[in-house]
Amino acid sequence: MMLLEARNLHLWRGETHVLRGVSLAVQTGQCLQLTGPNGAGKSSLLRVLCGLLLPAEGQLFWRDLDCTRELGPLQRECAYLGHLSGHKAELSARENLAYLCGLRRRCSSNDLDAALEAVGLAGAAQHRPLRQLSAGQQRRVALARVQLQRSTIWLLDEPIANLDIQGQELFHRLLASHLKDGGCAVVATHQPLSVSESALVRLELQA
Amino acid sequence: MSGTPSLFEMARLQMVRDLRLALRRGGEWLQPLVFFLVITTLFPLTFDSQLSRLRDVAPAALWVSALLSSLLALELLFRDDALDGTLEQLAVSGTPLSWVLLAKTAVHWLLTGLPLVLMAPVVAGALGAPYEAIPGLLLPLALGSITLSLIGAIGAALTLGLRRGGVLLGLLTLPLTVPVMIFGAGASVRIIAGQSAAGPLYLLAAVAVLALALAPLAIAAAVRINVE
Amino acid sequence: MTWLWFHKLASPPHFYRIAGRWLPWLGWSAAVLGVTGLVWGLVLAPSDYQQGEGYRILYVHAPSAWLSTFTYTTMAVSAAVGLVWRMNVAHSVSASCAPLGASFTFVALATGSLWGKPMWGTWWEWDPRLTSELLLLFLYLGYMGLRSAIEDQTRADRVCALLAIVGVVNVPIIYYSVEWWNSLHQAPSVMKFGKPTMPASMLVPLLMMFAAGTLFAATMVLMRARGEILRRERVGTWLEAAVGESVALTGEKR
Amino acid sequence: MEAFLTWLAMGKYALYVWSSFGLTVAVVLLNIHWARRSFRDASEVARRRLAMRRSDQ
Repeated sequence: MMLLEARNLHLWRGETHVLRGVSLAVQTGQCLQLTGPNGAGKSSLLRVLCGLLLPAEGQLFWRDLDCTRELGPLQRECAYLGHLSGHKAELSARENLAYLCGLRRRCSSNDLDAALEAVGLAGAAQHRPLRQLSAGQQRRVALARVQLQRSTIWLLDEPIANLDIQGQELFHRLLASHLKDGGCAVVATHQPLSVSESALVRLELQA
Repeated sequence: MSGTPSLFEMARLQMVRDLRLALRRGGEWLQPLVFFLVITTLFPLTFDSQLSRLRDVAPAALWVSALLSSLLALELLFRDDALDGTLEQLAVSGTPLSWVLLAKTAVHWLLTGLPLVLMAPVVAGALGAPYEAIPGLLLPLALGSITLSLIGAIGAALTLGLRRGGVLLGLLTLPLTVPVMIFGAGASVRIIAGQSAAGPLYLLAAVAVLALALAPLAIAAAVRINVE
Repeated sequence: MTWLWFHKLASPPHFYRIAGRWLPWLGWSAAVLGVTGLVWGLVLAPSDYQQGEGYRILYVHAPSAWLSTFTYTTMAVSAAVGLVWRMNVAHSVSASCAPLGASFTFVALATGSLWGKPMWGTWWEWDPRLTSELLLLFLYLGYMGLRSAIEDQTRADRVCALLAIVGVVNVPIIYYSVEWWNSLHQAPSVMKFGKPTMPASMLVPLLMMFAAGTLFAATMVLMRARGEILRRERVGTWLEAAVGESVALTGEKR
Repeated sequence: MEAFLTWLAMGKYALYVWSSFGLTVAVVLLNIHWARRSFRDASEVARRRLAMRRSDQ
């Protein structure tokens, strides 16, 4: 089933023509890998797909409905992980998650426990302010948030950056189970993704 | 979708989180209140320490100082959340942005507006207002501070992400606060003079209701544009 | 039929061509009306029984005051159209209104003060109309300050459009609150030029000046808007012809 | 000539009336200049963008 489709996206940032007629389609259970040199517009494309950035031209479809102007349906089912984590350093992992996920769907404390343990953050670490966690651990909290939001589509910008080996394995496991449950994803990364060939779609953006 | 939280749960989540953040950041939220005291003490120093004469300038001192202190605190209202990506997540989450940002502005009002309203009568007494008039001053200041927070929040959202937003925030919002200042100070003058302030109070309440209804829409639209 | 007209105007090349064709007509009719209005007002119109010749300042003060609010409303309406239908043409028109509106608000203030000096004996009087004009000037300056503070064109358009809409909602409230505030202090106000019946010889030049002012404003806004459309146009193949033609228009040697 | 002088005097309001009209005319001319300059600058920006696009292809 066709989930996300974009047709002929154009975007300018200042004088540079960042997106030049980009089109893509993502089916259920598929993962689209965005590659391309820095500045080719990978981040901009992701931000357009999640409705943060309005394209100058082009259309977006979610479940075959035109959502270029009315992004509600798409945004309610999408989880976006960009360069900014969206977390507060003064708050603990649990407080951050309870806030960001709680706004979308009710999260009980067991949901929080399960999500944080799944990313290898257990016991006292869950309650310490994020400031005291390492960059890798904070990245895992972000992965926990994406997973806990139970969104149909994941839009991830360099999710594997500053993750150690176990962290990367953890990410591949989370992505695989998400795709298996009928979700889909658009991931901007150069590392290989452990996704079966049938489920992987590639899109190369030129500079 | 039994899972989606009700509006009140969202508001509670947002307010609890913001209050917890403000209290964890130490006395940062106290600064505008001290600023308010500093400004009001300038009036006797620069005008006249004679209480009977100071009474004439007391309403102006109260309202101008309340406005400036409220604006001071507003500049940071959205800045931190913009820098660390929280606004981004809110804009992407599909939750009603104007409602969540209204809750955020309500927290700002609780931390800045309300304390100002509670401190102002005491300050008014120091500025020569007769003691029996002091309780009466609470109502206009409460109504006025709600509108000041909302209009200031529109300014803060519009100047989000600008290098020197502070001055521009003042320039954008001050003309918009003129009705509140006129009706608010008008009511305070009559209260201090012991007359009935029904007229200006009703107008002040009308402006507050208008701001409560329309401001969140402008705030959400401005944040969506500036979070690009 | 009207929807088609609105839709055609939304396309930049179309608006650019139509505005280009209208500009000379608007400009010259504004000039003709303006000159005749001025001459009539200054020379032929009788002097006022109360204020003698001083009232002639009315012929520039009233149109400027009208232009200041008319331009702000146009700015806000085109801003709203631009935001709702995401039309660059509307944003271009809205961006073109601010400098014109601000300068005529300043003229209204200056001529009001110049008119006030002989009447009230002071350069500035907290008269409700003058005070509201002053606040409108602050709104314009705020708008222009915000526009210059944002680099990215599309973002500046949309944020300033929002400010214009918030502003236009507040303008009547500000005007009313200033009137209410004035009723408390009863400042003497000679600006009440709503005389019961203004003789035709006085009224006609005034109406001509209003018309000339509005036509002038339209000319200036459309001229600037055509430029703003070029500045925002990225892909249009019509750009080649337009830019070539503008070279001829502005006589650039390059 | 004499009538012209009395007209010029504007009944002892000459300073105010003439400075008002002078200021208005000045602002009108200033706006015309601004508008033309803004149009010229904008077409310059468009011309530069065209040149850049031609060199890209």
